[in-house]
Amino acid sequence: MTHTPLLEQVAGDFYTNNFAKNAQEGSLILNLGPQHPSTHGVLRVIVEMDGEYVLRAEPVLGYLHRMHEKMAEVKTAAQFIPNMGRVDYGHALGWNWAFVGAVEKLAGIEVPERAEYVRVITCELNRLASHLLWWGAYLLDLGAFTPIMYAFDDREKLLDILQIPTGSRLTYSYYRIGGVAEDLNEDCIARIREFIPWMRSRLPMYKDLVSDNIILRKRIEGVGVIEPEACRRFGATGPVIRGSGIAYDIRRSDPYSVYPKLDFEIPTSELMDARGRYDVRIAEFEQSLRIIEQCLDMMPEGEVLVKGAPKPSWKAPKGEAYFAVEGARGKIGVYLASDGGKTLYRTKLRAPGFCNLSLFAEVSRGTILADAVAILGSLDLIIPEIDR
Amino acid sequence: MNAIKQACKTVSDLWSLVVGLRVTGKYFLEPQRTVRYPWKALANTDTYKGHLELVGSPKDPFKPRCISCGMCALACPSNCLTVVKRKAPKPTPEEEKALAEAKANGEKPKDKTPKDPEKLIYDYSLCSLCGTCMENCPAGALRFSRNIYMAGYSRNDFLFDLVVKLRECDAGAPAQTAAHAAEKSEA
Amino acid sequence: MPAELIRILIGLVAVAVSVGLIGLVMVWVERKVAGHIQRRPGPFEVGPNGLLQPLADALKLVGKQLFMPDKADPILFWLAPVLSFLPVLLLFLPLPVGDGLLALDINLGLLLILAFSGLAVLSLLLGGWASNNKYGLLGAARAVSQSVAYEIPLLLSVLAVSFVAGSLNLAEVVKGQGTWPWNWNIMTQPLAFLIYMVSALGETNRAPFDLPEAESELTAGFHTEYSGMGFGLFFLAEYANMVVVCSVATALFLGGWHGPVLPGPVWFVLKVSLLMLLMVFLRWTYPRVRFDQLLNINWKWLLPLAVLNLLATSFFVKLAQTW
Amino acid sequence: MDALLKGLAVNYLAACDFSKAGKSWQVILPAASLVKAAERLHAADYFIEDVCALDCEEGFVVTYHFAHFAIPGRVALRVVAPHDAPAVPSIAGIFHGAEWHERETRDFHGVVFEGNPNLIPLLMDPDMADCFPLRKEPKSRAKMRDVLEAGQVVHCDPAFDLMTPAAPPDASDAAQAPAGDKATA
Repeated sequence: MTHTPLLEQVAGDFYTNNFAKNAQEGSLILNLGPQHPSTHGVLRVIVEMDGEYVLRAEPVLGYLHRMHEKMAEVKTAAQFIPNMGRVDYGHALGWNWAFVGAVEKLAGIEVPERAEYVRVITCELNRLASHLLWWGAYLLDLGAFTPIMYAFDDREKLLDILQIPTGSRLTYSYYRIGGVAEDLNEDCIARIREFIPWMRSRLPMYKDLVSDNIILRKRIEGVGVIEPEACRRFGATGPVIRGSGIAYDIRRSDPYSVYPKLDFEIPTSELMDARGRYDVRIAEFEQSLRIIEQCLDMMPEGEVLVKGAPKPSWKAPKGEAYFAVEGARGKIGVYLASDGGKTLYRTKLRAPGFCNLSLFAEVSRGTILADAVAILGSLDLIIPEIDR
Repeated sequence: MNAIKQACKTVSDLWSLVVGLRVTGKYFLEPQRTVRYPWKALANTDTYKGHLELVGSPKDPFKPRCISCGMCALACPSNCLTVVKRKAPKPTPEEEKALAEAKANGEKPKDKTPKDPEKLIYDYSLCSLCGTCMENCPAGALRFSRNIYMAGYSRNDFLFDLVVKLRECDAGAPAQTAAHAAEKSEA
Repeated sequence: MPAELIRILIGLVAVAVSVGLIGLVMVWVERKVAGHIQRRPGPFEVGPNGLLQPLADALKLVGKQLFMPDKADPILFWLAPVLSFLPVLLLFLPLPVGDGLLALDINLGLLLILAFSGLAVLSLLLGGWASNNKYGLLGAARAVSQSVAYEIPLLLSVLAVSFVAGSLNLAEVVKGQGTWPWNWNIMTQPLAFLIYMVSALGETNRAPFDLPEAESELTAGFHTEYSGMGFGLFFLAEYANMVVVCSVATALFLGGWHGPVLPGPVWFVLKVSLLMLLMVFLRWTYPRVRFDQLLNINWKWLLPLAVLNLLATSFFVKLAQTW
Repeated sequence: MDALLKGLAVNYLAACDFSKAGKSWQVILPAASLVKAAERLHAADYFIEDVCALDCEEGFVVTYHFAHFAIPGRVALRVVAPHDAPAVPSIAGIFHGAEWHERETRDFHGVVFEGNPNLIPLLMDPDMADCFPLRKEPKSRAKMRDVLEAGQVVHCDPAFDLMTPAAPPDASDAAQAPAGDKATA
């Protein structure tokens, strides 16, 4: 197969040319994205293809890069919290928590117990919303249009609930250093209690419509096998690594907040493929519901914000802190270093999606294009989080 | 034996397709979940926190509680607030006389400048609705409005003076204002 | 024969009008059904219950600028949508809507339909190739291998029915069936019906077999670069093809115009609509199959089954004749 | 950790309180022994969390965070790269995931990772590849000992004085005064 004049390469950009340097004779270089239906935003993947087969793939990032880490250098710690809601629109509260948790660790601030419960409840609700979004979008990647509507039907309820304390629906900035901004009111708690059985009643429908469907099973079984060893080399976390059979969950391994008091399981799957990751996320619905249920029962009365919580003019003490939480996509880590100045000296955001996506080049090699899309979706990418 | 198993599996696999059709068929017949906005009202707008607004003082709902201290502008992560303080009013001759008298007596002159701001310029296009300004306001003079219908044709439509907004909005819905004011004063 | 010619001409005009109309109605039905499946109303702003929405869409498509990518082949690029739509008109001619109500009464009607429906894939290939787009090219390649593969079981299943009926004339096949469902060919040829329907989905590029235009992989496949009426014609041809395969299925398996009480054409339209509704439901329920699976389904399942079915049918037909 | 890094040239090794600083070990290495240390961590089943750099007065402190699936805690490997020619060997050959983190660090701080298979801009625009947004003004740089958690010193190379607190007069032989180091935290 030779290049025909009709398909002659037009001069590409820096990345295409850099990628094309190692291309095989007669292969087709295809840019998936930055505008492509299955890249969930503005991810761009350059793939070298031989017919339908992917020989090589290279994700190109940076289309949504906002340099949050630089912004952290010009804002004080308390002023930086709104940025955290914008890093990952899927699981904004996870990022909220990672940042305020890191600052609390740095300054040694104790959070009131009720606030811890409120954080767990809202964070888990947000995780459910994130998984629902992933579920719908993933099936859209696989060509099923209807599930996303059912998922959004449920997600809408969640967003309505989260809107009560936070006031927003997507980019929350709800946690504060030393607690949360507002307590959950009666109405909110009642609606959460209503939501739990509702969500449970929906899960069998998800199973019937999608999980058991033979077409879906054939699409994701055996696709994108990630060995635990590869997970380790790439630093993958979250459902990706649990889908590879490693029960690694920050909520259990580096427990924070009130998670040690709660009774929940860490779903894993030995399948290591897209199916394994799918199963893990579906199983996490039930676990999150369990956590929320227990928290509602155990939640004590009291303050939700510590007395003398840091104001925007507050200066963080000297030192460094690293705090990680389990986000919907994996380990969200925030590393802070402070020299005692007005702003933090260095803020490093560890995005789970970033590490998970770096696996893609390796996993997609030799698969066919449709599988590459299925793998990309199974990693659960949120581009703003990857690009930060 | 193996072949029978295989056949059974194939049948059950194909049956999963029928199950899927049953689910969509069921929902096809069920009522829709869509709210036909804007013909019907949405149920979740009352907990929404929209752009900032000033809280009227308990006595006069058109006069903000704000004391022009500027804490909100200082606290704002995105610098979207600007407080313009009132200039001291030009003293009338009597007042001037009184002032001079007071000075002569060695008393400190009382500041007659009204505390409420001349202007409170708010750039909604920069605001991230984090609520830091409200939390740092010593007078409790700021709150989120529930206005979900904020729309405009240009960036400048989102740059407005909250003091003016307070008057306008109150003029538009006096009854609601009274209710708001009452509610606030109770709080 | 001027009478015959006039009949064909009238038939052509009627077909052209009804194809346009069916296209519009089908767009509305598809969106409405999809909406209700997804628990939303679908189009409802334009006209009563959104009935005029497809018309508005069509007007919008017509009004759009015809746009061709740089370095595309202009002749082939514009030929492709026309070529996809024109043969469809011919396909309607031998379809018997009622007793004697058909434009072209020839003995090889079935053959004509099968032959001309094969042309459709050529237009997809042209469109994908000529648009100088990598997605288009991939889509075109998929379309060709898919259509070529699925044509075979389609043909074999149709053949089984015509063996039983002893004719390639659709009207004759329908006449061989009776009023009640147990008199229809589906009772004697259930497997052929199943194979036919699956292959028909593959032939018309309908989900879950819409690989050539799989939008999550190939953005829009062969019609990535088409806008305005170029896209509109592809779109219309897809729906027209759907109507053709469903009509043929009705005539071959579901007793055509036969049915109690109501007049023949009404029954015919009713049965066709039911099949179309089924196709719409399938689209909005299932994920898309992968390309290698698509071919596997065909070569490993449909084709052997169709061949077996054909052999068994011919055996029984022969047995019946000798007795 | 001590046993794990046995035989490697290590400048500074300190145990930290995981619940306070979020890491259990902090190791400052000369650039030459970084790859070997990474190999040993890999052999001990650690996984890479992230790579980041800190612009301090003494140079860029390139920090590699590692964690373990079974053992709670976090190990921070640190290499100090001088400002004038910041270069650190790449560990992308051992932890493949480090490739992207290293590219990101190059984008932000301009630290060159020698041996990275594909050291092209990752998050920054290739047209502005020479603009390093997280480099600080020389006057706003802080000293390493002011920013980094000192921890409980286990081992400190006598020649290495970047982490020793400036205040106590006996700072020169910090190796013998591990208790005093804690005061900087």
